[in-house]
Amino acid sequence: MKKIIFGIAFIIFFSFLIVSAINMRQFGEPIFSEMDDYFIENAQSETGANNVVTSIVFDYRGFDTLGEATVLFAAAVGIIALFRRVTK
Amino acid sequence: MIGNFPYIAAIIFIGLGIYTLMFKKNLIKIAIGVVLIQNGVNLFLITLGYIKGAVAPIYTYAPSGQIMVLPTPQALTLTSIVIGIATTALILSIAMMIYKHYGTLDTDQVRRLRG
Amino acid sequence: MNLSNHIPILIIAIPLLAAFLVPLIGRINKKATGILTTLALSVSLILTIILAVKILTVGPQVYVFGAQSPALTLPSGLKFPIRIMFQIDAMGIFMGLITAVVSFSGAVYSLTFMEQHSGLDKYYSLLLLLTVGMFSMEFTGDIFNFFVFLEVASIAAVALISFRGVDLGEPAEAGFKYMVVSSISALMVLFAVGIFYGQYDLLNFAAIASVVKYSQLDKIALGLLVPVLAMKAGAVPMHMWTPDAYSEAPAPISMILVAASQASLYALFRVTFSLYNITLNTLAVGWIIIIFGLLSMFIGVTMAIIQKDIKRLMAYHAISQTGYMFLGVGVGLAVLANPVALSQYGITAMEGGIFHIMNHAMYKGLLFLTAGALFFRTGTKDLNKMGGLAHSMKYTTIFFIIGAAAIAGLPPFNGFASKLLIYESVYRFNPLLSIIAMVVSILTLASFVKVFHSAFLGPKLPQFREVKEVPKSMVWAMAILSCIIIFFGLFPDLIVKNLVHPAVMALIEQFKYTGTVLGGI
Amino acid sequence: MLGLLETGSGFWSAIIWVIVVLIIGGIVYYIRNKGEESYKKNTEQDKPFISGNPELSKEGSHISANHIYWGFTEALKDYYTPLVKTHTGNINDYSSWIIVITVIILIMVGVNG
Amino acid sequence: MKQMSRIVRTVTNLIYGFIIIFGFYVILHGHLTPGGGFQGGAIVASAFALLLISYGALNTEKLLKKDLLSILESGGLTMFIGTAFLGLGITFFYNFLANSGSWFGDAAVIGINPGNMNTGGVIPLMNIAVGLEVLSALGVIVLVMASGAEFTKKKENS
Repeated sequence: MKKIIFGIAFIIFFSFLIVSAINMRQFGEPIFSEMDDYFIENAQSETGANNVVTSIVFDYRGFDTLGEATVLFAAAVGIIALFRRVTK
Repeated sequence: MIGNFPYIAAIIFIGLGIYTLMFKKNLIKIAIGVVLIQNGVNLFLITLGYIKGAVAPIYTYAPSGQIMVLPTPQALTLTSIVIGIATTALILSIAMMIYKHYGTLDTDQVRRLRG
Repeated sequence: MNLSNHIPILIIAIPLLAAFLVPLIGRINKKATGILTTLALSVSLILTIILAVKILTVGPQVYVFGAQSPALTLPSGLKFPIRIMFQIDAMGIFMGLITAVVSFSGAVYSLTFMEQHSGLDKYYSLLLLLTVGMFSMEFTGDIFNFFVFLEVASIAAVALISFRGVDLGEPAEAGFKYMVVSSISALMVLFAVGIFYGQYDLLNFAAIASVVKYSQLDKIALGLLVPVLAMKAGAVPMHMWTPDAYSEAPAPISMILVAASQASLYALFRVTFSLYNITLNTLAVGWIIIIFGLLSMFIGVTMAIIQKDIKRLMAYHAISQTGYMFLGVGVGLAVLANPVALSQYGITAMEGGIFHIMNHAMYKGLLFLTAGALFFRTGTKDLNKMGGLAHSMKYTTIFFIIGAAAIAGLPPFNGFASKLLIYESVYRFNPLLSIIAMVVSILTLASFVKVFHSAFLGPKLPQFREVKEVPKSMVWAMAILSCIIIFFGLFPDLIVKNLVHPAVMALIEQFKYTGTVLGGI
Repeated sequence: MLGLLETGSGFWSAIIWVIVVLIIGGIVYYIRNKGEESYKKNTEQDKPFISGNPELSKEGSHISANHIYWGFTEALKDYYTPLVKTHTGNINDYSSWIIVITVIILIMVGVNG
Repeated sequence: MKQMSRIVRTVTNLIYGFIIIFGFYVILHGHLTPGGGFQGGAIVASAFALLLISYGALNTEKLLKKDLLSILESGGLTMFIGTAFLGLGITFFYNFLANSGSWFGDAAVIGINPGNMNTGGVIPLMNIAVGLEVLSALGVIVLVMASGAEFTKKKENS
């Protein structure tokens, strides 16, 4: 009984996601791209890096990168704490 | 419609992951489901950045006179991939701990906390 | 360089730097880690208070990372921001104050509570990371950055919940469950980010809010964001992870997890009020949130009455108190499109809900700390095994009475003030809701009478002969929260007028939120 | 006045409440003092009168948490039994409930949103 | 886990140094070519994983010290956030070295160019810091999980 309800819910959820994929703009033809055009034009002159992706990762969105490094650090610390030797 | 097939492929990844989370009874399989959802969402993000016939947004020895794909989704996907690695590692090690203490990975037995 | 412009980032960066340094220092001296943690959190608490004064007097603050100047949101000739920015208005700093106070007292409490555990440097590092994640979730103005720090908070919280998983099974199980549900929520948030990016090529809350059209895709994004954020806040029927996580975590972490779930609640309000304001069908979404509130209140409290584990009982009460916030703010959202009703009772209801967030963080934190004190001395969380502890733990008893009276809404404590605001305003929206809320409050009192009787009253049991009062730092941590509770209870008007009302206005007036970034006010 | 909270349709002031409680407490204390004078401590006047039965030991008289509100839970049994059964600590159910609620909200928002 | 056959170990001895060198190349050229701190760090960590599966956890722990790796991890992150702090004269994460003429301060040739190592401002520094952090974090994760597996197995046998 419960399984049937969950199955129906899953199917409806999946169809909603498919609807979102169909309503999304055409693949490969972005409508708005001001932000990315700005990056592609000015990244070299502002940050001096040839690799636009790296200049976004470390300069324009540097705080995200800090958070991402923090996530990795948190996971490593958590795993070390999880497998620590217990010395009461 | 058919032009949006890449999005639908990403959505199918997400759906498979959700199905695994809902109906699979093994903790390792549940971790695999989480990874599937992550890959689907990353695929969705990276697909949003593509432009037909464009090259990678890197100026070093780039082919001249070509437009470049949108760089932001690549940065976002890089971030979320690393986050996914961290999440997966933590889930798997906690599953190892559960196996050490419970001696099983079946979700029907790993439910001492209920009620 | 003028540091006063950099306060918003210093609040985040100082605990973050301390979190990176704590494992190094732990190799030299174990004791120093706790001291360093407390120091860093006290610094960020002071900076948060300074920033709060600045925001409530001057206005919303913006901090752009890596720009020419901290307030330069729009580079030359652009109509939208391109860099990550912190955008802190009255609502954000309201949540920031809660986070700062709760995490500081949690660190003080941990100084002696966690003494006999191993791996303390990891514990303090994760505690700081959890605090940093909550702060950034509340301050950020960038939707992808919100996702990143949601994950930071989730992973730190999971590692802390399963911290005792080395020698016990249940903490690992609770950590696994919390990890799975929080990954689902974070990934759904990321999918919504993808939807917004694909439509508008924007990642900034305010910029999206200025162009959002409530198309089919926006509806799907809303329908993905609301339930997952409500789930992180512990709304019934997606609340099952809450008792597991809260009851298995160490007591200070349970207290901080309450604040972490409220950060997700804040994000839910931010999405509904600031992202799509009146573009969405406010009545439908408002009723969704109200129904969440009713279910959470009633099922939470009725499940709490039959619990045997003291921390599980308090966790179910956390769910039922979250229901009050959903109710108050949901009523405000339901009448958002109707200025008359909004000015008559909508704003009051939202004031009650928002004020209840802070009250709940304070007294539920205090109650979790008292439960931790009982566990610290008796070594059990089972109410059947306790009894007669009031003879030997005087301070803890007093603090527990204060917390229980506050959560049950007894005057003159702070719970009464916010619940009164909710009752009177919700009654004018729909009398039935208000009556249910009062019944839930009565049941809350009943279940805490049960806890008080079975844990504190009664004769001094033989197995607790040598039980004595908990050490100083734990008493101090509990005393801080009790003083805040009593102050809020005696002078609720100060808080409502100076903190809560600006926060509510910051939620309602969307044009100010967007105008802070895009100009135009 | 300080401590006066306007609630839209009335006001609430904890200060006044505390003052009133103090006044009433004083009155109660006064009345209590006018009570029976012939009471003496540590006499049989202290002993509870349980219809002649001997007073049972203190440890035995402690009621543990299981027995509190037994009648309440017993009366609401047909409400509690399914509710507790719903709380299976099974992680599949946790994620499935999230999906179910997400679907309901998507339908509500999509239909009349 | 047990150590694998002689063939695998010989091939590992041959190539894992090259993998590590390639990882550091990817880290250092992050601002010019595809890649960066995260990718390069992941490549180096994959070399550690290769060592692990071919030699077994207990032997690998003799080569790679967990304490050293975790110190490296904290150090890399501290260097990263410190580089961000140095920009605090203007704003947090301000790229104060770009086009300044000092280290990594050359202005990049606008448009398509062969690339100059000495550009990018703080980006190369952050690449190095993040690279150190990622390689040590992933290495620690892999090592600790492997030794934890040994630990749990011992638990079952006893």
